[in-house]
Amino acid sequence: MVVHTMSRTVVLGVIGSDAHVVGITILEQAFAAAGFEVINLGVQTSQEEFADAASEHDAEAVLVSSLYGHAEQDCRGFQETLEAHEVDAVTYIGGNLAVGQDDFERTRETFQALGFDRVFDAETQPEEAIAALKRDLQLTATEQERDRATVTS
Amino acid sequence: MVVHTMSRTVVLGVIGSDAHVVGITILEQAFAAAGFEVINLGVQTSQEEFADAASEHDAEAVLVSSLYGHAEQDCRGFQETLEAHEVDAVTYIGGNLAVGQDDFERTRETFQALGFDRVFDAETQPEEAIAALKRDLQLTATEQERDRATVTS
Amino acid sequence: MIRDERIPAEELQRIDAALRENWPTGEAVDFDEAVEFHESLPSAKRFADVLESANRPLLQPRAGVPRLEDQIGLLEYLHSEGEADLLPTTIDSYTRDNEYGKAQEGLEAARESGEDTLNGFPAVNHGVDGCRELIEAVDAPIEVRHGTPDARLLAAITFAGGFQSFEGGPISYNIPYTKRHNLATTIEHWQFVDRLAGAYTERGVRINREPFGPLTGTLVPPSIAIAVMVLEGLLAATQGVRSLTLGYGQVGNVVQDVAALRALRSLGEEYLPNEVCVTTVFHEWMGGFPPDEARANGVIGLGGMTAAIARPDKVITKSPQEFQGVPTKEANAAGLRTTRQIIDMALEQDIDIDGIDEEQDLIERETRCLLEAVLEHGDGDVARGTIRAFESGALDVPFAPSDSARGAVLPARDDDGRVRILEFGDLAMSDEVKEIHAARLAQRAETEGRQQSFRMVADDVDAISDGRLIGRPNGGDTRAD
Amino acid sequence: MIRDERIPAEELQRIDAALRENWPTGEAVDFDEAVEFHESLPSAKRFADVLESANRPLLQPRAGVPRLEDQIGLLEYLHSEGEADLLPTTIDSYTRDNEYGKAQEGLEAARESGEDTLNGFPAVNHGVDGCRELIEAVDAPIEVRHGTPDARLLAAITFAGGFQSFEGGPISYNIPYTKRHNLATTIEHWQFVDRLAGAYTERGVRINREPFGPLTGTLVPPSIAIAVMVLEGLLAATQGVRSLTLGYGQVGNVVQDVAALRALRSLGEEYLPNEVCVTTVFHEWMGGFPPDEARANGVIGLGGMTAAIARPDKVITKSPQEFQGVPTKEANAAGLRTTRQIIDMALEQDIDIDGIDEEQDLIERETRCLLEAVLEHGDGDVARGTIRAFESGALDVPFAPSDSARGAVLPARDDDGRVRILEFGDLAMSDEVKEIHAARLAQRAETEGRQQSFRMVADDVDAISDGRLIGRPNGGDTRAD
Repeated sequence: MVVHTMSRTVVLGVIGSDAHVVGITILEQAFAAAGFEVINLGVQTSQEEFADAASEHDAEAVLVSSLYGHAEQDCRGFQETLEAHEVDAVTYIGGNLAVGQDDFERTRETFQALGFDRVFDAETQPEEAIAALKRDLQLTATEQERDRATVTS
Repeated sequence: MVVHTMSRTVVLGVIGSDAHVVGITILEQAFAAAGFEVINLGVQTSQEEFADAASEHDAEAVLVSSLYGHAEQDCRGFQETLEAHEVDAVTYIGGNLAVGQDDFERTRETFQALGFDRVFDAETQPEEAIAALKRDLQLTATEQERDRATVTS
Repeated sequence: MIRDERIPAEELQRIDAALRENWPTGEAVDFDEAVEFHESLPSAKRFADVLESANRPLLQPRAGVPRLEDQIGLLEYLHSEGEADLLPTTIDSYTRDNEYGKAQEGLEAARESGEDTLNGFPAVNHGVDGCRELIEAVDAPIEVRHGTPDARLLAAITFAGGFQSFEGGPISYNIPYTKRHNLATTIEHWQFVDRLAGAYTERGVRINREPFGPLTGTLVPPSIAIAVMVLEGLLAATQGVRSLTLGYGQVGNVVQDVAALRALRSLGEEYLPNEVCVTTVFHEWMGGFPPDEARANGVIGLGGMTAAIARPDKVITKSPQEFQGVPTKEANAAGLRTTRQIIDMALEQDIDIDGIDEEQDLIERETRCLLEAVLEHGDGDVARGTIRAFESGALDVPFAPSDSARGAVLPARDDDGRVRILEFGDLAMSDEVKEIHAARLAQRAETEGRQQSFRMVADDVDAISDGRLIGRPNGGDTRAD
Repeated sequence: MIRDERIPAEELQRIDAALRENWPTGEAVDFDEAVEFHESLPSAKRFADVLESANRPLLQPRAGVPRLEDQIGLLEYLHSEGEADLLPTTIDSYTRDNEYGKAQEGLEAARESGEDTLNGFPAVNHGVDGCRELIEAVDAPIEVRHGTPDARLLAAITFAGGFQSFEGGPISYNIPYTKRHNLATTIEHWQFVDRLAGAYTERGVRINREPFGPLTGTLVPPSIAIAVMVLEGLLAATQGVRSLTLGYGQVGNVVQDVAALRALRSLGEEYLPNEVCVTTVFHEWMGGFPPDEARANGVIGLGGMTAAIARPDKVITKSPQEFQGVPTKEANAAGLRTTRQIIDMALEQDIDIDGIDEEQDLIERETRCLLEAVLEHGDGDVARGTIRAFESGALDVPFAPSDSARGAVLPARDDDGRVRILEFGDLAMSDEVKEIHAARLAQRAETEGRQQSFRMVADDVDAISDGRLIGRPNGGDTRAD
């Protein structure tokens, strides 16, 4: 297994016209505490802004949040936008992704079809996303982080 | 106008199986404060007990209270019971006199037909009953009582 | 004359045997077998243990319907959807009057019609097996709540049926509930109930007993309620009860309510023998409720807030439908959750209000006056003292319908909303205490520009249902527009 | 660069004229004629007078629907059935974004379909006459509540339309509401709004202005909210506003909330000119609500209780349907009556909690740190200081979406549930204050056996909707069974 030792940068943001700021703030803190470099684009972030930031900071992951129910229309063409900016990053999306959330599996399929590597619901704890990203980036947890995980889980 | 100056006795009680005690306690206090001799028979008082007490104390008024909705059946034959004990008193009844109190005028007629001189609803303040009794017994209010009435009304 | 002495074992058995003949279901009571049944119950159903080991106020509603399966469903609902910690089984009125025949008719009518033709669960008619089915079906401790002056057969059957907590007492289920029950007789009947609870306790099944603290539920001065709780506790302890939950009904003034609950615990622990484990229960406002669910929730909120500060062991909750009588199960569960939310939000906060110690001190002094008078009246015997003190009016309960009490005491709120005594009658209070009460009420009279009179009492009785704590003239309306 | 100076009269008229061309209804604004209309209103509709002369906390809900007749009906309902003392008119989102064309489409769709196709009342589109129809129809004072960064046209039309109170401010309607509005521009826009209010005030029509105290509504440390209130108050006073209602959103800890409201009043009176009449408004909990009306009533109950102790001049109420968004009018009225009941039951009681003075002292020291830093940043000018302090992070708001704020501050509750600061960023607090916060949070960490981290923040954000005040690990569950 290849272990990355260089600093790993993730870009975070709330897409579209959505102004929910609390979740993204906590996510920023969580990823920073887990040792990532975090570029938090905040709320009301366009596809272009995600792509620009990911390109500029050579990000390994782009994490998109959406809580107001319009994620699908906001994310149409998102992978194409990233490709146009030559961004090659893991992409996650999470939040309240559909207005009626009866069937999360269908929502997951919808967003996977849009090109996202992982899709999370609004109940997901930051630790789950961090653990997933570490696996996807083939990073091992340090002893310290394992300890912290034990305390906070 | 003839003004009575001797002590005037009223008999109070809650008729039937009714155990509502608060109202009758306050009524006792109100009539006592207004200068009446009050015989409070308390809750769950039978027609016989009303008649016995009125006869024994030569009461000028018998005040019947009922709050549990069964007053009509509890009061059937009440006047006959009083007459059998040779009681000649003004009779009032008040409270929640019917289960559905939509039409108080009908309730009033029902109890007037049963022989009550006055019928009051549950919202009646003690002062109203006292004022009515003073009129019916042709008593004039003393100066002191007029003052009190001004303060408490 | 009756004395505060433990019923001898043979006498207990004689009464027990006689009682069983009152109604056919009495036959099934077998003490040794019942002890075994209790021993088979999991720890989560042992009422005394659950209550005494809790680290936050436990919540309990009131609830009772005639049919067994409905009662099981109702309690399961209140446990799951209401998040009740402790459950009740409220007994119907016929059973409270020992009219088991009428209760049977009502139960059969309920079974035929599918309607609740009784206002509670007729436990005597359901018998030992019916009670056990309920206890086994529901996954929480359950208490018998009733209002029965002579609850001997009810106790025999429900204890054998697996209930481990039983509300009531000779004063608290007589004076506020009935007109003609003789107090001496009621004490004798409750000595039996307590002696039976004590017999189970001796065998390791600690039956929890809970004197009914709110009494008439209407502006009861705290010291009167606490005195009655201590007296009933002493009578129960004599018979071998070792788990006692002393009760108190909210008056609505936070300082006085917190002080009263502290005084209740403190005096309970002081007066009762060391081997008795004393806990406390706080009843949310038992007086008249506003005829409006939204305003009723405000009353419940004040109760929850008070409980969070006073931290009693248990809270009996009210529902937003209190005004209209028996609530739906949804409203009952809502009252529980509203109370739970405000308690849990406030419980971890350090809310230390000025003046609680002074008020507690006053309440304790008053209570000691009453308790000393009772002991004097009985030449040291609590049972005789209680009977004689009620006769003389040295002990009294405001708005008591019972012929056994004078009912001469009249309470009223002072300018801060605390319940004081306007008319003492022959209540055994010291002159110093009387002066304090008189001064507080004089202060209110001055604020309101009127004389102290029954008008204040009448206004105070209606005040909370009218939307305020203190019955000020003209409804105290200070609305700006 | 912009300065905290009064807009000259000719400049006011120039902006006013330009604004009117933004939307056709602007034409109808005639200042002198509007003053006459205000003078014709009865005293019961004069917002500032009613609020400032009240002798108990007045209640006000939030409410706005697109059509005029519906808005009249809604407000009349909340006045009669909710017993609201003061009424709101909440403006729709398109109007907040100055998208009057879209608002017009929505209003027309609402008129055609009969459905509420906008989330508020588009006052600009209704115009001066529509607003006056509302003011005349409803028998209580009405405030404009919105969230509009550039509210100049809205103010011009609603003031001319007879509204005498207007919520918002350059910081409180920018930092928590939007991402890209430039703070300097927003200050300039609100200087106009305040100058217009000042112009009416000079003519005897005292327009009440109310900066929005809750800010982001999520664990805002009191000193940050109070500093923003004082700054917006100073900016408004410069423009001639003479009736200012400073706001504060409940954090849920009673001691801290009471202390904060006292500090808000005290600092407001100290910092603002003597000719300004300062009142305070308490917002019931603005964070996440439990997804359950019964539990929501518990949250509202705690808010009402806090209001009864702190006695602000006004309370903005929540409804039990807060979780699901805009409440029905019945739920809105229920929230009002629940609050009214608990306030009126507790208001006359003397509830003096220990530690309020100390907490107030801490809040005042913190607020002074922030205000002094702002004045230093602006070389004595409040407008410039505010802009620069937000740029440097010396002034900051937690969870602010705005690019004009750093958003580096992270709050967390201490072991008593009071909101402290976990991450200060560059917030201008003294070392002494920072040490106090660190010590309080260390104490909580020790209690919970975990390190101080963003986890506490995340847990605290969810705690009240999960049924508790403090976000303890494992939900802090201590249920006994």
